[in-house]
Amino acid sequence: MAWWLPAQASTFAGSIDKGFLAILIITGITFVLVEVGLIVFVIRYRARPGRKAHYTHGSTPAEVIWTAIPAVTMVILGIASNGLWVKIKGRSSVPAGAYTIGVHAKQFEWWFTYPGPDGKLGRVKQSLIDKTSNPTGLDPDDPASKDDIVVRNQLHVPTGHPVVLYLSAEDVIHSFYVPQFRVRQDAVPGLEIRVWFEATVPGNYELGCSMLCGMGHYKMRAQVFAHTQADFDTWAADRAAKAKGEGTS
Amino acid sequence: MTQAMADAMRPPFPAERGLDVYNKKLGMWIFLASEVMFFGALIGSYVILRFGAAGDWAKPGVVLNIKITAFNTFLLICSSVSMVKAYAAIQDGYPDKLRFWLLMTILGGACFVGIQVFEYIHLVEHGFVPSGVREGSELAEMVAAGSLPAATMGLYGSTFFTMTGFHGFHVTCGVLSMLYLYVTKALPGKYTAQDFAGIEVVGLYWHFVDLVWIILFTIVYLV
Amino acid sequence: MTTVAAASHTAHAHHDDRSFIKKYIFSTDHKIIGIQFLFLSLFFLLVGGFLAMQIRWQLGFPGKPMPGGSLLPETMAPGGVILPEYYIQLVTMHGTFMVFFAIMLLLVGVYANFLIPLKIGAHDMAFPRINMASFWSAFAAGGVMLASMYVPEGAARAGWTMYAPLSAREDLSGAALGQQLWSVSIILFGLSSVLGSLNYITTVINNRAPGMTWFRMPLSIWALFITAILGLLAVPVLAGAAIMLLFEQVLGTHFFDPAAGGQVLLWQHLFWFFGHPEVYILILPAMGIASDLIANGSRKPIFGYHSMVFAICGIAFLGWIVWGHHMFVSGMNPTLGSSFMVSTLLIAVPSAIKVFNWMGTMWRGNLRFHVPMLHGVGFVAMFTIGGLSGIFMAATPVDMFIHDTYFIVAHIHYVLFGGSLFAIFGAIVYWFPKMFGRMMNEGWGKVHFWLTMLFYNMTFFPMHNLGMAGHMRRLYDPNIYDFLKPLQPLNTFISISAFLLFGSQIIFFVNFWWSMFKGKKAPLNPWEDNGLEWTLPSPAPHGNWETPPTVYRGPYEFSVPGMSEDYLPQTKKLPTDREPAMTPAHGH
Amino acid sequence: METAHKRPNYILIWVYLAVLTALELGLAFELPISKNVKLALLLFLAIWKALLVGLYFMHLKFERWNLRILAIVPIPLALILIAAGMSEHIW
Ligand code: HEA
Ligand code: HEA
Ligand code: CUA
Ligand SMILES: [Cu+2]
Repeated sequence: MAWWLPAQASTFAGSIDKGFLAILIITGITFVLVEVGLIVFVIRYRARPGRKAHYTHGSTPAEVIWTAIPAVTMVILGIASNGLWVKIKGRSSVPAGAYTIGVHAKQFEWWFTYPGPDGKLGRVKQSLIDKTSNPTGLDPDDPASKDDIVVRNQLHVPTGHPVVLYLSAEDVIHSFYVPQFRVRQDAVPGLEIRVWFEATVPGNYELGCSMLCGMGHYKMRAQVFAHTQADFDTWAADRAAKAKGEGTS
Repeated sequence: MTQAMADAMRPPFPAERGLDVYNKKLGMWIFLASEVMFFGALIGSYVILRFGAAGDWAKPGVVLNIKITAFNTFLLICSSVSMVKAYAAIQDGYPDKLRFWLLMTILGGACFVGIQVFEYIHLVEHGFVPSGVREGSELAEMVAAGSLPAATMGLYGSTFFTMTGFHGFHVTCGVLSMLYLYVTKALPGKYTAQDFAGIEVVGLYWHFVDLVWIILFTIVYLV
Repeated sequence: MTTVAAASHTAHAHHDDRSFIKKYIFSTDHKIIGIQFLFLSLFFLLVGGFLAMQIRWQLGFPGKPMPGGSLLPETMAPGGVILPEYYIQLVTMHGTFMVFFAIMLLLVGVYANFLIPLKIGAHDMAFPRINMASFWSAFAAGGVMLASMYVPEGAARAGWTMYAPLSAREDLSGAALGQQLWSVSIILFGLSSVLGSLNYITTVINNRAPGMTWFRMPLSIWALFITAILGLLAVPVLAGAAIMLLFEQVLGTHFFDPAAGGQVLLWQHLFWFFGHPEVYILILPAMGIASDLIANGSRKPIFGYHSMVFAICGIAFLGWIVWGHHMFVSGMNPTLGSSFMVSTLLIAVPSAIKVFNWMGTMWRGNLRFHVPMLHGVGFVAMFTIGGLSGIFMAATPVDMFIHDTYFIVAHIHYVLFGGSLFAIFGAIVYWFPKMFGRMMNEGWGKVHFWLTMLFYNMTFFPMHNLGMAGHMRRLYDPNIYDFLKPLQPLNTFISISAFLLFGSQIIFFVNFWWSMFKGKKAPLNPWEDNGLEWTLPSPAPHGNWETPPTVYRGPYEFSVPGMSEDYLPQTKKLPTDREPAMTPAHGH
Repeated sequence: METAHKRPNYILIWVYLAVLTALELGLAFELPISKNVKLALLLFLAIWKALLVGLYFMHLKFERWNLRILAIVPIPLALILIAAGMSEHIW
């Protein structure tokens, strides 16, 4: 349904939605409590002639209760969420043997670098960046960069295998966002940020830039293709073959 | 002791309610609190940037002239003392002494600003500018020669001129306001042992500016 | 001080011989300055509203020529069709005007100025001339910001959060002068609000009337006092950041320029270190005002007055250590993220105290639904929604999904419109008689409230769904994305509701102006309230009291058993009351 | 009111400040001590000087406690900001 959370297509999409629903329940209860309470009071205690309000300055027990309950709830919620947070974004959260892809964001396009057969991404230097011949600034002197495949606005990922992206930004801050994967991470000039996810459902998705990055921000869009491992390997293979042919695309 | 001293330190105005500190003085202290946050932002950025900078910072004394600035620091400290002397003088009811010390303070502050302007001109001539190092300047050659770290000179210029510039601006404001008080109140002898709020308040500001400089001088020129 | 000042002020109050200019333009009277702020900020509220309407037009009917849009220059909307670069200017200026020049001025400019001296029994602010300077620098700041929309290449366009490097590099943003004017305006604004804050703090600490102890102050004054402290300490950081940004733009410094070792995240840390205290600057006074309105409307003492005060302080304190919740996915140190999450979640606790104590105040009350009361209750209902949506975003993993989506936009508007603005509408109606000596029309006031309530929820509630579906913010045309196409009907619905919402504000606009000249004359104490301000004629004379009033009790003594009326003014001396000590500030 | 109360010897403090400044200058030159020790010493001296100015010239030493609170309250806030900003680089 278009007005609810998008389909889940990554390993942690499920747990994030669980978190969302848990909070929805907590806040939902509070919401009903408060709003219904207000409505009841508004009706029940509306001014009527000859009636006088009950004169009180408060009740400590009551206040203790409605201070303690939220406090406890919030602490629990915090601890629970932090576990998930560390799993997703923690320093050492990236699974071993994850497939590496380089993501280079610039106004207003995405460039993806695939390691090629050697499985290693080549070194990149901002200084080498050239709009036409070398959009991501791959360093030709680095042997690892020889077989790298550079693709514009098309992200291909295998399913069932963790993928780690090395995010870099050329000019301003951009943000890598694939709703179905529930993954978002800013790409910040001057920083190289790692973000990982594991796609589960093969299919085509959309990658959006979710950080205002200039007048073209709205159209900074890329396609995401989640292949089965087999399809992905064949894709990578014939890409590599092509690359041998006419260098980077 | 404190209470007795506190009263002694407070000019005998009709006492106001609340903090038992008269409005002008309380207001100045509150203003200084905001100044702490303002300089906190500038100095904090400098610390963060320098801490995170790739490669080390230019060594003290290579770009900036420490000796002249040390003298400037000394000057500012002296002007702080003369300020507090002026305050003590009028507190004891000597308007003439007040005039003398206040004038000294103004002169001290003015010299500080003058020297800083001179220092700026000097630095710019050598090629040190807010954006870092000017092309083809003396410093540019030193960078090329490797005696200055190319990586951090940009940050150095940015932070140096912003911090010292705004401090200089504060000193200037202080000098102007003291000049104003000197002409409009000290000279006509309006200040008495009973009423010298203006002196105490401007004094607080002046000492704060001095205090900021003590920090700046250390972390910008010596570290 | 009392006697001296009183004498001099008596003179004023009797034959006010100030020239028109001194009296109404360059006035040092806190009441006049408050009214000046009122006109200024309502004007900017209107401007912000107009900008919002253009935003909504583009989102509701993307690419269609906007009615009246052909009046706009080619560089903004050729043939009335909004351009992407104009759209982001709209969003940026909408946020900037609404946050800084509408809501902040309305609360801290108008009501801090107008209410503090009146409610604590002072003759005026501690520093009337500084107060005037504060207004005029805010005026200048607003002027500069407004002017920036009319420079050739247009206004600032990096969002109201002005993230560097986009905001710092004209080659990337496409605007040079517009961006610089934004920085200049914010620096001026910072000056204005520091001058204001130090005035408010000094006045509250030093100039309270005899008997007005700390814990006899109305919650509105407590909130405004704490808010002033937040402003005093937070705004200078913004000013410092804006100065660095300005230097980046004009002097070519490298604070935020990674190529020269600068740090992009530095701007975000500085901005949000100010930014989160800022949002509490935007809500605390509203909370205080709502407390006054609800107590009066319920004819009942505030439930748990002391804990309400401590809750205000608690929110203000926590507000300093949560700013990182805006930066969870910014590449910030994730461990820092964890601690920011916990501190953020904890803010729900003092907020809980406030919400439930408001309900406790209404419980077994004798509720009078005058217009201010309606807005007070509306405030509680709507702020709760906004606050609760904050919990979703506070939880880091969830925020990773909804960050920078319309879920955030919904949150913004529930707290700022449903929260702050409702309280402000209530305050305007409530103190209108004090300001202009006339009442605002009751019937139309109610119509305005109900229509606003309805259309406001129709406008902003669906935005939660947009956000959950992944609809990003600051998006010129969502239809670029296939997964957002199905949301277009919802967007159109929101836009239509937004137009109706704006339309219903016209009622308020007319009511406001009509009542000012034709409204029925205000009785001495129209709301039967206990506050000191109602012991004065409306409008109150320059200098307020000839001799400061003496205060015998707190402001919320409604429906005291054994009393004939259901309210008991703070100045009314009962046989049992002792004369207050002359220096109340030391304890109570 | 009487003005014959005892007050700090301002000249003495001035001497203090001058001496401490001299010490700082000495530290500025190449010394056989590690960078961090030097940094620590310099900061220590700077804070000492700042305290002298604050306590005696601005008479914080003689003010009532609540004014002192007012004077120091912003400092921890500024430190929080700096600490957070620096933590970006130590992970
Ligand atoms: C008046 C302004 C205001 C107020 C009061 C708040 C209050 C809160 N805000 Fe909000 N916030 C904004 C204005 C405000 N905010 C703005 C303008 C932005 C966007 C900036 C931008 O990017 O443009 C923003 C963004 C924002 C973010 C960043 C989102 C993102 O960009 O990804 C977060 C994340 O944590 C957040 C959290 C909170 C929380 C936890 C509160 C808490 O204070 C809320 C506490 C209140 C309650 C919780 C409800 C009442 C309590 C109860 C009924 C008790 C029971 C409750 C429970 C048991 C849960 N806010
Ligand atoms: C208090 C703050 C406030 C208020 C009141 C509003 C009011 C409105 N806002 Fe806005 N909004 C923000 C603060 C506010 N907003 C902020 C901070 C942002 C983020 C900006 C950014 O991303 O950088 C934002 C962003 C934002 C967006 C997201 C844009 C995007 O991300 O692409 C949208 C989209 O619909 C929107 C819509 C609206 C609408 C329809 C209203 C309507 O409610 C407007 C209705 C009209 C009025 C409220 C004016 C009525 C006038 C009067 C009553 C005055 C009467 C005058 C006299 C009596 C003299 N706002
Ligand atoms: Cu790139 Cu938005
Ligand atoms: Cu926040």
